[in-house]
Amino acid sequence: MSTETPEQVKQMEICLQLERQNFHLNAHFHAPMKGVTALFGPSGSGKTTLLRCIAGLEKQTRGHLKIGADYWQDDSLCLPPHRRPVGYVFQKSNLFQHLTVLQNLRYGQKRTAKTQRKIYLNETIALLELENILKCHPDQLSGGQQQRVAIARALLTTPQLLLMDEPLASLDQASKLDIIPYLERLHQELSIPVIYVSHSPDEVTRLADHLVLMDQGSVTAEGEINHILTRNDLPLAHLEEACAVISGKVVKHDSHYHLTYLSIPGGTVAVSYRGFPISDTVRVRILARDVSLALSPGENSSITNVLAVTVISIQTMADPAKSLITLQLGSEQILASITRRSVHKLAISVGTALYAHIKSIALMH
Amino acid sequence: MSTETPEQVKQMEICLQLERQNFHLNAHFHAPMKGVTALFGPSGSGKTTLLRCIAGLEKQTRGHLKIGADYWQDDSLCLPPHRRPVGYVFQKSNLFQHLTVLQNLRYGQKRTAKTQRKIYLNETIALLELENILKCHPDQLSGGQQQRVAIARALLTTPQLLLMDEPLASLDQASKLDIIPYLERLHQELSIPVIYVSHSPDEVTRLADHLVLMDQGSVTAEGEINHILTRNDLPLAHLEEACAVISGKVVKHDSHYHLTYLSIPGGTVAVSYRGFPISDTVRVRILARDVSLALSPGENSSITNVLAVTVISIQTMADPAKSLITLQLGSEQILASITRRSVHKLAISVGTALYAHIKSIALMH
Amino acid sequence: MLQTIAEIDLQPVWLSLKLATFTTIFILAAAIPLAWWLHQEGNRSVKGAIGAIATLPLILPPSVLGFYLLLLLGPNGPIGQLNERFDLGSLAFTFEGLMLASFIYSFPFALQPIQNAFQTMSKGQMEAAATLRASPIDRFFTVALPLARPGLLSGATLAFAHTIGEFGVILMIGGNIPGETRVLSIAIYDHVESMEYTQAHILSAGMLIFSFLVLFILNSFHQRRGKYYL
Amino acid sequence: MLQTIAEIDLQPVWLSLKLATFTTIFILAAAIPLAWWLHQEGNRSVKGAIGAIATLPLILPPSVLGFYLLLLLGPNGPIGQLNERFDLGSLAFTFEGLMLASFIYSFPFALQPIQNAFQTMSKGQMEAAATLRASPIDRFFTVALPLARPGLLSGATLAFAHTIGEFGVILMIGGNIPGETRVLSIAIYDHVESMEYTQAHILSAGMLIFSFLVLFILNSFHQRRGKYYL
Amino acid sequence: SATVHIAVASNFSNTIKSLITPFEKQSGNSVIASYGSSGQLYAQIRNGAPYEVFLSADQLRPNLLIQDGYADSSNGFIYAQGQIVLWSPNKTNHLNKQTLISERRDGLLAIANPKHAPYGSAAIQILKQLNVYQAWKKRLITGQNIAQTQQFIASKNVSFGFICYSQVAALPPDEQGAYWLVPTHYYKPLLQQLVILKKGQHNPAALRFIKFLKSPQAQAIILRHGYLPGPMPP
Ligand SMILES: Nc1ncnc2c1ncn2[C@@H]1O[C@H](COP(=O)(O)OP(=O)(O)OP(=O)(O)O)[C@@H](O)[C@H]1O
Ligand SMILES: Nc1ncnc2c1ncn2[C@@H]1O[C@H](COP(=O)(O)OP(=O)(O)OP(=O)(O)O)[C@@H](O)[C@H]1O
Ligand SMILES: [Mg+2]
Ligand SMILES: [Mg+2]
Repeated sequence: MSTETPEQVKQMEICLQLERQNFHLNAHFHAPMKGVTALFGPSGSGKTTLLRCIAGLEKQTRGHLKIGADYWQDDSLCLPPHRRPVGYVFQKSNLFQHLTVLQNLRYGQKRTAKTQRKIYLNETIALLELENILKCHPDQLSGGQQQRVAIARALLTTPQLLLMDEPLASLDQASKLDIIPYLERLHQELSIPVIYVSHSPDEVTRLADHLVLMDQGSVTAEGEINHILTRNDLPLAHLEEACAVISGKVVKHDSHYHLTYLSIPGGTVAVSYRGFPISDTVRVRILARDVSLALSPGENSSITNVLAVTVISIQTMADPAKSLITLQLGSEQILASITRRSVHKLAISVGTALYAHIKSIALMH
Repeated sequence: MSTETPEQVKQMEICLQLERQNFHLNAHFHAPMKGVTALFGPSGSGKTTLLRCIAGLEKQTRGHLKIGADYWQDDSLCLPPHRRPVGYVFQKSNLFQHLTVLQNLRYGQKRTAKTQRKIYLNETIALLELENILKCHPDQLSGGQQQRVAIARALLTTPQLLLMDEPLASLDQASKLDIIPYLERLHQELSIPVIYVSHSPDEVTRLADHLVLMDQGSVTAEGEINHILTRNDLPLAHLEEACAVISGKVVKHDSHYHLTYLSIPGGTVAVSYRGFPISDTVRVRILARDVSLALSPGENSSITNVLAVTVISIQTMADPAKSLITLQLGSEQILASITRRSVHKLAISVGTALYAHIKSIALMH
Repeated sequence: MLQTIAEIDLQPVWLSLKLATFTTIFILAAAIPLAWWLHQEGNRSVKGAIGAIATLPLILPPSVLGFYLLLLLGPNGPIGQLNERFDLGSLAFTFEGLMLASFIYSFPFALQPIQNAFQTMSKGQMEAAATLRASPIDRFFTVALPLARPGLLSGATLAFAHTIGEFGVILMIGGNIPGETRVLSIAIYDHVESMEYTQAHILSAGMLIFSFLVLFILNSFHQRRGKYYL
Repeated sequence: MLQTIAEIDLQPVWLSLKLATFTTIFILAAAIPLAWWLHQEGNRSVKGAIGAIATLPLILPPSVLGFYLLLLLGPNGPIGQLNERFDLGSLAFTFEGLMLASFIYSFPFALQPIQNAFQTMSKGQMEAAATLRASPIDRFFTVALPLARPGLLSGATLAFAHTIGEFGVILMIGGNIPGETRVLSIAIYDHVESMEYTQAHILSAGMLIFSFLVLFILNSFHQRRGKYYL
Repeated sequence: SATVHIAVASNFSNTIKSLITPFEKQSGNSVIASYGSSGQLYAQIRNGAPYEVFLSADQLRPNLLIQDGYADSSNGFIYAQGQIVLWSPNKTNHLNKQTLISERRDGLLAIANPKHAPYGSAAIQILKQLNVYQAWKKRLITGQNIAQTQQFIASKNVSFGFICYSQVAALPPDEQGAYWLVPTHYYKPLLQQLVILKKGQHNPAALRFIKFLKSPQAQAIILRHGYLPGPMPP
């Protein structure tokens, strides 16, 4: 028996290959066994295919796959899909047409040992607002309703690994905002790792701890989320939604203004109140477009969060009017996107010390 | 014959009812015969159903439907779907499984008189990046690829009304950014009106000229986009993506910094360069979260656009840390979302004159 | 043995193939529209009744069915009277009569699989075709039929094979006229009855081998991955 | 007339119903797994061949098929010899023999629609079931079968009806023994042969009416909106 | 009580039913009758059918069975002799040999299959005797057996044809139409033979049944159904 370091047990090792007529999947990466690993890549880059290989749905898959301490696939072994404790939310909902919504939900739950069930029917139904449609058949549901049923159905098996293929794509903003915190809670409280495919940078940065970028069947970059988000040689930093995700510690609550103060590397910031205990570690997202730069800390402005930063690099963006500035903030890096005119006007160059005025900081978890 | 004012001919009159077991659609509104009318509403509110009724796919539909000068449905008449010159992009792609991608694209094109074709095959294929998959069958495509084929197929009939049900939901950001300007161009150059369902406020505000909010089968509000976006009694103003959309006139280009200067009600702003002729009328979107308020115009900041505004109303938002400020900007209204703490700190109240520092303004068309 | 083979009359073989081919074509031509009509929305009970009637010929023993057909076609029967009025000549004991009989008897075997195929077809593609300007008849041919291909193949296979093997009805309505109504199944039966077992064996074996090959090819079509590429 | 009705022997009716019911059950029990197996990936040509063989009995004229079955099952045939060795008793001229013959003859009619049903089933739902912990056999029963319901219904209908109507094979292998192998189709045939037309008409009419009702009900099931609610 | 299982050529089925009733009444035995064509019954007997007595429509098959040891050679005898008629359901028709000679060229003539039905080959013999076979050859409609041939004619799809006299005799008088009972010298006698099969050899009921068939009472019934009694065995 091989002795495994706890480090290894806390990882999933994915090294899978699949040959298709016009497509070659070759995915090789490690991801932590907690939190959300987001797969990000253009249409047709193989994200769905990779999830299918992990779930065991592609018989031709080669390679090996180790989830935590368990081998799911290697040279000699290949668990069939029903023995892999995954919950799979498909890109197309794939609901059972011959069953009602409730029967769909119960399908996987019944097949999970009672002792292993940690996600409960009523709670899930309430959260995903399925009360009124429990007796409907899938062909009587709207697109978003179908997607919510599919999410609930996958969750009710209390999976040890959740595979989600654009689960929120056809949901309205309000539903998304309900479901995302629930998913966050799930992978925190039940420590169910999630592999999450999404085209929405917003969803990804909200949810993900680890990012895997794919292109044409291969992994082009992967790593801790802020590292990948702020690397200006990667496409994410050049999106309109470019952002940084950094950790902070809760230091104070202000119940009057409903604010929570966080200490982050490089200063203290205020965010909308969330009931985390003092000195909890949390993560905040800072969108590049929310960061403006100034030579002075400024006063008399509605901007609450002002932090001292140093310029690390300046890059032009896809939009030639804009520059992407990578800033050192304490031990972390954040991004700012400002006009080139402002870069000139403020004479910003590498090494310049500036004040970042951050219009809005989103607290995540 | 009834004499119609040109105003009426330029409108679509939609007044449709449909009874389903647990659902009652009652949609009544007018929309302009140009530009994009967005349908917005929670999951299950009847958006897809309404599109189906407009396309003539629900036989039980009652009511009347007049598109421009043509009656499609009234008491005595109901055009069958194939006689309604719509292009419908379904929520599920509904591609023909027995045909290749190219054959799918040609299906509708072949059935359109040559003289009416104004959207061309090669151009559409190039734009939607379908070159490499023309010979594939739909079941060999990724989700996003299927969706792009469906869009192309609907467009190639050169429809007189485009119905799009979350057409970009499973597309990556880059594809979206390619397709959205194309759609804008379509409805401008060919003046094809579009009815567009989307859950993405970003897409809606980018594309729409007219907004229809639906809930539980009924229209809860409708009107010109900025009017609906900035009404703080409607849900849109309370979203994280709350914004205003206002018109401006191109006044100057700055080729050095790649900026275009626009005169908008209340001042002049700079946006990323787009090659519009001087004195063209264009629209810009100002997100509430991009607007910060200050007592002074400020200097030494990367923020380029500073405008004088007056506070019209102050509302708390769903997030109690934040306030939604409606601002008068010349003859228009825009929104700002700032912390309640800042409202206090700056002593903002109705009537206060302030400076809006706008971090980013997006030019649309 | 070789001599026996040489002496075997092959005319019934061609006649059977011709009969089965024509019958299958006519059956498909009738079963496809009927199945489609049954599939459309409308009065359920009328459709249920018509569907049931189309299946009924299955239930009667073939030679009894043949007997009733004979009564129908005879000069006193309604069809016979019609024929007489229009001076069309009798159908009994003619190849056309055989086709009519085989048609009636093999029809249900084609109808059922085709009906199923339409029923399991997703509505979405038909709707998409409608919004792409295809008229009902156009989308029937360009979408519904191609999607129903496995069902059509099955229906045609069953109707063809069953017509080849059919015998009781044909015996009754055909009168065993060489070159006109003496089909293969009757020829084999005659050999068995006359204790000419060698000929019976040879014809049966030949028929089985030929049919096996045809069915094998059809089956491979049927199962080919990507069931939609003809 | 009334007296004739009263005199009609109803035993063949029950025998036919019993035969058709048992045969249909056995056919479904065999055709469903076979269709499933044929539907799975694997060696295409082996599967094509087996599918073709299962369809072959269609092609032979029933009484010829019956003749060969007789040769097989009779005391000189291989199966007969086997039976003799193990002292199982002969199958020919027994009800069990009829079941075997009907099984072989009606099998293809059930196989084809069921195979189609599996083929047109969307793969997605089976995959979803797999990720929801359902083993292959579990998802076969809980997903594939319910989704194949229209095909199963069709297959069962065709097999049942065809067994009721079958006659050539049964006459040959069954020997027209009252109470044992004289089923309804043979009884009607006998009446026709003996020129007892009244009895033949009555039995035929009764059979048609009964079958019509059964088929009508089945058809309504079949077509019901929401094809999935049994 | 004892039971005997008999296999009867279908053309004799009506007659045998009239015979079984008195036999069962007299002997207390019961009779199970299976009907089929002689060829079919023959094949079944060779393959283990449970029949004990075989009433064939010809002599060929019983003799083959005896030859191959499936039947007892000692008890067989000719139980009836068939008579062939030219029949038409149309009363006003006048049928005789002239009909066959002078009939217009497009009429059809129904006969049983001459290859294996004895009444079929008898019909051919008659046509040949009358020298009209070539003229009719193309217009012969062959029924698989004599019953089918009768149906062809009764349904008026064919105007007349050769069937068994017993079939006409079984019809109610007003449906008997017109017929020509063909003189026996036009064809080889249609001798219908029965044999006791191996399975019935030791069944007293079987012996009793064939004994009954030889009785004057049975012979009268057979005669009434349109058959001539067979030449009695010693
Ligand atoms: N069943 C199939 N047979 C053959 N090729 C396929 C099949 N499914 C997908 N492909 C091809 O494999 C590639 C990867 O597809 P995949 O569905 O994994 O993409 P994706 O990253 O999920 O894209 P999207 O974001 O559009 O869903 C594509 O080029 C697609 O055309
Ligand atoms: N085929 C159907 N039969 C019966 N009810 C249906 C059917 N399709 C939809 N419904 C019901 O009609 C209502 C409206 O559905 P619709 O699909 O129009 O919603 P939607 O606004 O498009 O939602 P989504 O954003 O989730 O796609 C829903 O309550 C749904 O359950
Ligand atoms: Mg995908
Ligand atoms: Mg919808």
